[in-house]
Amino acid sequence: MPFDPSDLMKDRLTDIGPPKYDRFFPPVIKDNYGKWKYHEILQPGVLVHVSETGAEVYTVRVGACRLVSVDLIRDICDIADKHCGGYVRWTTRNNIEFMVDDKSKLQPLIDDLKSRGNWFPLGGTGACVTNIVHTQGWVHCHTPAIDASGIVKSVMDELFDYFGSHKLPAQVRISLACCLNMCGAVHCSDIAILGVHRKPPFVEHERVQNVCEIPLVIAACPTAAIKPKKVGEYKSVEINNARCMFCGNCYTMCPALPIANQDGDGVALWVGGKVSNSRTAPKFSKLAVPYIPNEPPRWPTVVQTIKKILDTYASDARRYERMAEWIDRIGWERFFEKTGLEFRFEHIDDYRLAMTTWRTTTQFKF
Amino acid sequence: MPFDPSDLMKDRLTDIGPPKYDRFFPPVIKDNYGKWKYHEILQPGVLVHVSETGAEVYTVRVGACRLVSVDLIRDICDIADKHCGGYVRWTTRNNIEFMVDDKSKLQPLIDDLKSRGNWFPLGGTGACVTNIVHTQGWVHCHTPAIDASGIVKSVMDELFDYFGSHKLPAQVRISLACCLNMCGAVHCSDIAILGVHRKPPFVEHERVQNVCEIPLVIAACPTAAIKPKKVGEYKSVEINNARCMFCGNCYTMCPALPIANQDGDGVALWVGGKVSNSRTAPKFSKLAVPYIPNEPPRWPTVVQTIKKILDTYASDARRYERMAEWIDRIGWERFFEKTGLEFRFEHIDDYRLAMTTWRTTTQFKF
Amino acid sequence: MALKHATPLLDELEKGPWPSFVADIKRMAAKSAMCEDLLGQLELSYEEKEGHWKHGGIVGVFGYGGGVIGRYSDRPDLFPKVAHFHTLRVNQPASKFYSTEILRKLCDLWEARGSGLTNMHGSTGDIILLGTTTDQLEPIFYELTHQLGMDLGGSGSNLRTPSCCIGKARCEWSCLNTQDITYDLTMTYQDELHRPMFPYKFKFKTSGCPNDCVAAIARADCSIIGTWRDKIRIDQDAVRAYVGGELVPNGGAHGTENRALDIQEEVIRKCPTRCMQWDGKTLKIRDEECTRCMHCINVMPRALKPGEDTGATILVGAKAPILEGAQMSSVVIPFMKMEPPYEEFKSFVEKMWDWWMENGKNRERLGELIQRLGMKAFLKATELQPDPRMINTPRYNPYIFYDPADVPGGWEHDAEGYRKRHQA
Amino acid sequence: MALKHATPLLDELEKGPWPSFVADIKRMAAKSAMCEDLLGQLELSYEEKEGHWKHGGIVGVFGYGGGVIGRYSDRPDLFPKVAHFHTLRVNQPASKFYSTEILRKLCDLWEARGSGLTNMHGSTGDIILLGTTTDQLEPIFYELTHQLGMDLGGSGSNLRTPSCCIGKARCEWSCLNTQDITYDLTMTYQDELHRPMFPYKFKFKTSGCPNDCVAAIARADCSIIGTWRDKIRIDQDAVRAYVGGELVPNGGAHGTENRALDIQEEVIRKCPTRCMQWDGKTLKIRDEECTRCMHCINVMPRALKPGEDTGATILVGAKAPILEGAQMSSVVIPFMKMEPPYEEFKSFVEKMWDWWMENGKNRERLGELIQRLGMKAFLKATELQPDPRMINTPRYNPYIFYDPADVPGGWEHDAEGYRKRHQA
Ligand code: SRM
Ligand code: SRM
Ligand code: SRM
Ligand code: SRM
Ligand code: SF4
Ligand code: SF4
Ligand code: SF4
Ligand code: SF4
Ligand code: SF4
Ligand code: SF4
Ligand code: SF4
Ligand code: SF4
Repeated sequence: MPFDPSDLMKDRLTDIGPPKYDRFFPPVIKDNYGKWKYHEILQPGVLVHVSETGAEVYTVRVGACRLVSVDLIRDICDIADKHCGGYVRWTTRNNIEFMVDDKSKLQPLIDDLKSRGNWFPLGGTGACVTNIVHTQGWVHCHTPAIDASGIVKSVMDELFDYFGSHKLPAQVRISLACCLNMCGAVHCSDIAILGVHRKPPFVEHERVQNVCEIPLVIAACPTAAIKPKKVGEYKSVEINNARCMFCGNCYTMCPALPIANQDGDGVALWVGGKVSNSRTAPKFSKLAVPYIPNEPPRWPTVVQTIKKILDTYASDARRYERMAEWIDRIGWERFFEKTGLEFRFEHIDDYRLAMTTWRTTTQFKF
Repeated sequence: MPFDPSDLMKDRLTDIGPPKYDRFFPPVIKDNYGKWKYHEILQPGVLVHVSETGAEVYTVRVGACRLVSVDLIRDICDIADKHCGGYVRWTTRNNIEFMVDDKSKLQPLIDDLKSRGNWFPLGGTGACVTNIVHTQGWVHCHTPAIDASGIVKSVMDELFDYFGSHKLPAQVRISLACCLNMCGAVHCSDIAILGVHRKPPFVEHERVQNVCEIPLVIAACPTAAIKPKKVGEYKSVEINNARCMFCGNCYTMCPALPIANQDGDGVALWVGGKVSNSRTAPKFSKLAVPYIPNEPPRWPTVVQTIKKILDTYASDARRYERMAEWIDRIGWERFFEKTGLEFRFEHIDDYRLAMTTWRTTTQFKF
Repeated sequence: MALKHATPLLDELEKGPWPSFVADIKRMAAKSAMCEDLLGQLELSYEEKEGHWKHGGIVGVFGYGGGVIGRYSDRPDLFPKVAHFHTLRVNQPASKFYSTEILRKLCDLWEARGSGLTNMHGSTGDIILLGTTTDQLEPIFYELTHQLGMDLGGSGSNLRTPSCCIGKARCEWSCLNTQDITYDLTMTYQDELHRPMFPYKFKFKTSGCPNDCVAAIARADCSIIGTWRDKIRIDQDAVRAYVGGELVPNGGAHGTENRALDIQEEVIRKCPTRCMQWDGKTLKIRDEECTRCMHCINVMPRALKPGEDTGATILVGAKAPILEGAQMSSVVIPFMKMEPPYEEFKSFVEKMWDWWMENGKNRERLGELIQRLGMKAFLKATELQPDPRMINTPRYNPYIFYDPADVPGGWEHDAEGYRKRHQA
Repeated sequence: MALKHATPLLDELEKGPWPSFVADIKRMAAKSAMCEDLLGQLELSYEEKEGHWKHGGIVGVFGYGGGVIGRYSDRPDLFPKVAHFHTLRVNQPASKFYSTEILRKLCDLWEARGSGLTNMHGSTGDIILLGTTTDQLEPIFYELTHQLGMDLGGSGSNLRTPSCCIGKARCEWSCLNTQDITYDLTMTYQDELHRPMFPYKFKFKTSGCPNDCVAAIARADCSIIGTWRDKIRIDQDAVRAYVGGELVPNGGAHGTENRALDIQEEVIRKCPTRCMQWDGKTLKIRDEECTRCMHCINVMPRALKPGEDTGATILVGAKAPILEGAQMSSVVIPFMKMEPPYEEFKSFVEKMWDWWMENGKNRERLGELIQRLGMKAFLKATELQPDPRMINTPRYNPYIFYDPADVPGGWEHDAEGYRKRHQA
């Protein structure tokens, strides 16, 4: 029965939830669920997992934009139909995985992928730079300080070699979030690209009382920089600029407090976060570069700075050392020295837990 | 000219400062200032320092109460006159050091010290429990939750063997402070003994306005638990007991808020602090036992608990491992298991920086 | 075919070896006016270095409080086709396996009723259908449920779409059935997912082992991470084969060429607890000291395996920085068996939610509430006992909120008795 | 001779091998009624488990705002001789060397005019004269200055008595003339020491090397710790002698018997930066990686020595927990040469004090003010440049207070231009 716009409740289905996961498992996955014995990376982007039953599954992982058209998905379906029995999956970092259950099917799949221009680059496995987790940017969100997809594209073009190889000391996870809300969970990434504002919001006094709930706006400010204020006839608010740290939270609550600004906005870079519990505990990313201006379309300074950090790491870190572990070993003073990045006031924390970040020991390197 | 009570200003000397340090240097110290080449501990409590000039100074370190009478100081002077050319010094941890400039003078000095009952026990060097840094307690202060000297005496009696030997994995620094003001700087000690209150102050409404400055009292409370309150005719204050964490700061400002209480007060024990930068950075002491009742005159539970912690450490830690370093290696879960101490809600931080102390990793031991 | 708006800046992003979203959108733009205007607006943003979207109004499907993000252009004069450009979040199947059949249906639906652009996937895990108009929302929902058997995911102050790593489906290390946990929670809590009832958003993420391939510890209010409490299983022959250079270390992650593993340097010394020994023939692990960090297993996947007494470590409170700063999740249940129907876990979840709903302020994440009221309050509410595994370090400040129940006479003083003993 | 009060509880503290303060006080009590009553009152505290001292009133010597702590018994009815029991803090000579001559004079003075009880020494470093009456304060001060050439130390909201480790007087590792620094600061800042002018107390402590034997980093608002910036000096023969068992490791601190040093285990692997190598013959240190922790030097005092280009690391902000929780000092000047008259250092100190006095609230320690206003404000006020050596880690929260001077147009927006580009 088709949708009947005049009767919303007719046949209405709600709360059916997602399809059950195993509905879309390829047979080799279903049959060997929980029976996998070991895996091996055969070449960058190509994995084999071997089951206790003797079954094998070959996975080809390819990089992908996260912003994809239905036409591209259809291309993906074509490939999956041709080689993979009609199944495909996405990884937690937005790469695409094509799986085949027999070695003989592997090379034809790879050949097919490689024949399709640069749409399906193999890689994203092992000690590589895998796909960049990112957010909406100027494509869809209302609070971004930067674009997302464009920066990701520019960075991945430059780091392309690292995507399809295992040349790095360990895996390097890069993430991007276009504002301090950090939808990309960039706060625990080896390298994080973050959109930042640098001007306090301005107040459109004539609009505030119409479009915002003033008490909620006031409560939204983490530093209590916002106070109610009467401006002429208007109930409005006032911002203590000196207390503002540009989080944009007030703008999220109130569109009459625009914060975006072509001169103020740009990129901050962060390093040394990790998520895995391997060897060392998960860690937050720390500030590396407080500000780089927006340089569309290809953000060359951002790209080159990341490249410099990555190259320094690649040549200086030891095997298995994640970015964080490398910095822990050499010390922040050496990190700044070796990367040539400037250490500035902004690097010294002055928020809630600041005192836990200061150096309370005479141990440091000259 | 003697003091003339009728004319305070007559001959008045002010701001003359302390005697210049080198006035009291024994000759061997003066002559070899800055020329020392190396030292060696000859036996517990006995050190030799050798100068580039070839000169030597032998130091005999003895334990001492910090609360000393002038008669005892005179005994000390007798010894110093007899053996040390009339010089003596105290260490930063209140031990006494007798120095002689020739090996031949050493044994007579030691013999003399040993002949004087238990007044001058040799020790306090190397991997030992040295003297306990402590504060006033019931002997002089107005805010203590415990006595100081009596607990120190009881603990040192029990740990006496560790004072005059080098049997521990590393040096163990024990400190005591009789209230949260922590005059003993116990916050960075291997083992800290801290006097704690557990009842919020009570308010003597009739007295408050006479003896206290109410705004200062209110400002003194770190948790904003105190509010002004009118009680009958009296301007007074009210305490939100649920917010009180028993710091006693309001009582310091206002004697009409007594906090001491025989049932409430007692001892908390802390472990794993250090000050030196050797190997690892300085560290705060962490809560080991939230509360042990006051048990004068000899605080057996406190003494036995410290003994248990120390013995566990002594048998389990590796050479050079300070208490903190040992716990870092084995983990807090093992610390509580091995010492048999109970892990309680009080151990989980709930103050300002609490979130930085939680376990944000799956790494732990079962 | 020339597009409506010239995009000289965006065109630069068609260059280079990485797949180009611009090239992809342009392809769609040839048949979608929405895509054409989207490109135009994006080009404008590239020129001006400012976004051009307004706050989303409240749009959605009937009876649901989330799943749709409203979005409007602030230049409808220039880009009328994206005047409305709402997003739908479609709940992905756990760990994102698809049949081409369902994907094609989704593509057809979305090409007909939306921009034809998607995110595969959103950061939370949903399939994001990017850009449609208000009038299309109900038809899309109808077709989604009826023809695809799919439903919307979460947004707003409710449960967000749970997600998980690939787990037992293709990973030898998984200690959990991550998909089943995710599916079960999603189905059990459909109401919480679709109808805002919480102070703020709430996320579950499940990883099968401490490698945490879904980054649960960084971004889930409740992180479920697989672990084991018995011994690492060792195949000594395989260990020797690694040392002998017959097997590729780390499953080839550091180069797929055969090379002899320097077991001392690469494994023993990297073990955070130093609980392993290698005498040239046999690898010994003092499992009671092991913190199950996975490193040795990662490096020798054919020799080592997690134990067999598996379950989960439950951690809570992760979130992004708004308002109080970012948090990672903290251990609150060191170990819990996870077998369907997950009663013990759900009973924990419900106690946690009750406490949060009762005490949480508007827009206060669980982690922030725990910060504000203290871990003890959380543990009491969820009936958990304190455990040193919950902390990296016991408190180092002396500001202890002693429980009056433990103090003789509680908070009361005998004021009179005191003044008998002490003159004022 | 029987004392006035029976002290059955205190008598228990005469037992045991450690020196007994009770036995000592009893000895004095035989000739001092103050000591008798002190024992009596202390016994009462032991019975009741509560102290018996009242808040100190404001007592002192003329023209000084500190140096005396007032103290009154709350049971003068029972213990009249300690009805007043004030304390004097006498500024110790740096590192606490004494001639017996001066000590005997002090004893005589104090037996005549006080209880005859002292603390050798107070936690800050002063000689504490424990217990006298108000009328004795001026005579004591007069005799102290005239006959002993000594002066009072600090108390209240002023500079407190500086103190230091034994340093070059008897320690081979000292990179500073700790006594001279301490003496010079004490003399230069007599006014600040004696007349309250600060928001709260302020402490200097000086240690000659990073072993920090005066615990400066834990308890001084300004901690001066000796260090060097060239290379550790190595005597390779002596290293070999340690390894060969000819020299006692760690100067005997771990047992005075000769034993061969396991240099790998005891030194190389304990080095926090792993910057040392030992090939069986020669010890190599990559000094540029060394963090000067002292461990290797401590373990091989006859083989290793600090470098020759010595100076101090300056750290600020340590304090006990009242109010904001305890702090350790933080590095603000990684390296500074320390030569008399210490002009550079004093100019730093004065800038620091000016800032604190201008901005500090009543009872706000320097460390708390830095917490409240931020390290940047402190560094700006003291004209120091940011340096990664000041931090353990750069900020991990994105809440950056950008300097408007760095932003084109500062904090201003072109509101009109914005609304031309963006419709509301
Ligand atoms: C496919 C995927 C899971 C999924 O459900 O989609 C996955 C799959 C595997 N991960 Fe992962 N990980 C995946 C995201 C992650 C993440 C999450 C993230 O990056 O957002 C992490 C945490 C990253 C972090 O710490 O910041 C992650 C940390 C690991 C680690 C730990 C590495 C370390 O030393 O820290 C391993 C072990 C290893 O690589 O040796 C691992 C190992 C593996 C193994 C070998 C597991 C197995 O036996 O199959 C899989 C192939 C590894 C490879 O690609 O080299 N996986 N892995 C994810 C692929 C993402 C991608 O497309 O690039
Ligand atoms: C005499 C004294 C300095 C003074 O000015 O009075 C002193 C003197 C020496 N210290 Fe110390 N330290 C003295 C208090 C300290 C303190 C401060 C404290 O405890 O309050 C510390 C920091 C303690 C901490 O970290 O909590 C301290 C940490 C050290 C260390 C570092 C040990 C470590 O591994 O952490 C060494 C090096 C060593 O012992 O190998 C050291 C080494 C030394 C040497 C060997 C220095 C030398 O070459 O002469 C001296 C004799 C050591 C011994 O007693 O075994 N000294 N030493 C202090 C004696 C106190 C006492 O009576 O017990
Ligand atoms: C679409 C998505 C980004 C993406 O491109 O992938 C997204 C987009 C938005 N997020 Fe998010 N968040 C998305 C995943 C996340 C994540 C990652 C995750 O879930 O794993 C986080 C970090 C983890 C967390 O929950 O803390 C995240 C943390 C936030 C926050 C900060 C919350 C906080 O407590 O710190 C906000 C601000 C807010 O809630 O007001 C936010 C708010 C928003 C809003 C609704 C903007 C707003 O202020 O109202 C964005 C709508 C964008 C749009 O126009 O479509 N979003 N957001 C992700 C959801 C897709 C999906 O359902 O799969
Ligand atoms: C006498 C002495 C303890 C001792 O027995 O050694 C002492 C005794 C008192 N201290 Fe202290 N402090 C003493 C060294 C310390 C130290 C250690 C140090 O200086 O190295 C500290 C910790 C370091 C620091 O400065 O933070 C210390 C931290 C405090 C505090 C907490 C200050 C804070 O900011 O956290 C207070 C409370 C206050 O100032 O209100 C305090 C307050 C007090 C008062 C004045 C009580 C009060 O609340 O007014 C005590 C008077 C006791 C009495 O009746 O004589 N005392 N006080 C020490 C001074 C002797 C001397 O001059 O040599
Ligand atoms: S990070 Fe900020 S701008 Fe980007 S999608 Fe999330 S809320 Fe929007
Ligand atoms: S941007 Fe953030 S800090 Fe600034 S006023 Fe708005 S809410 Fe406050
Ligand atoms: S620690 Fe407390 S009770 Fe003890 S001397 Fe210091 S202020 Fe007084
Ligand atoms: S004891 Fe401390 S926390 Fe309690 S009311 Fe007094 S000042 Fe506040
Ligand atoms: S988290 Fe563990 S179980 Fe899940 S995919 Fe990663 S390695 Fe496998
Ligand atoms: S899992 Fe980690 S902690 Fe356990 S033995 Fe392996 S490397 Fe060591
Ligand atoms: S701090 Fe250093 S210089 Fe001073 S006494 Fe201790 S070891 Fe010697
Ligand atoms: S001083 Fe410390 S860091 Fe430097 S070489 Fe010696 S042990 Fe290593």
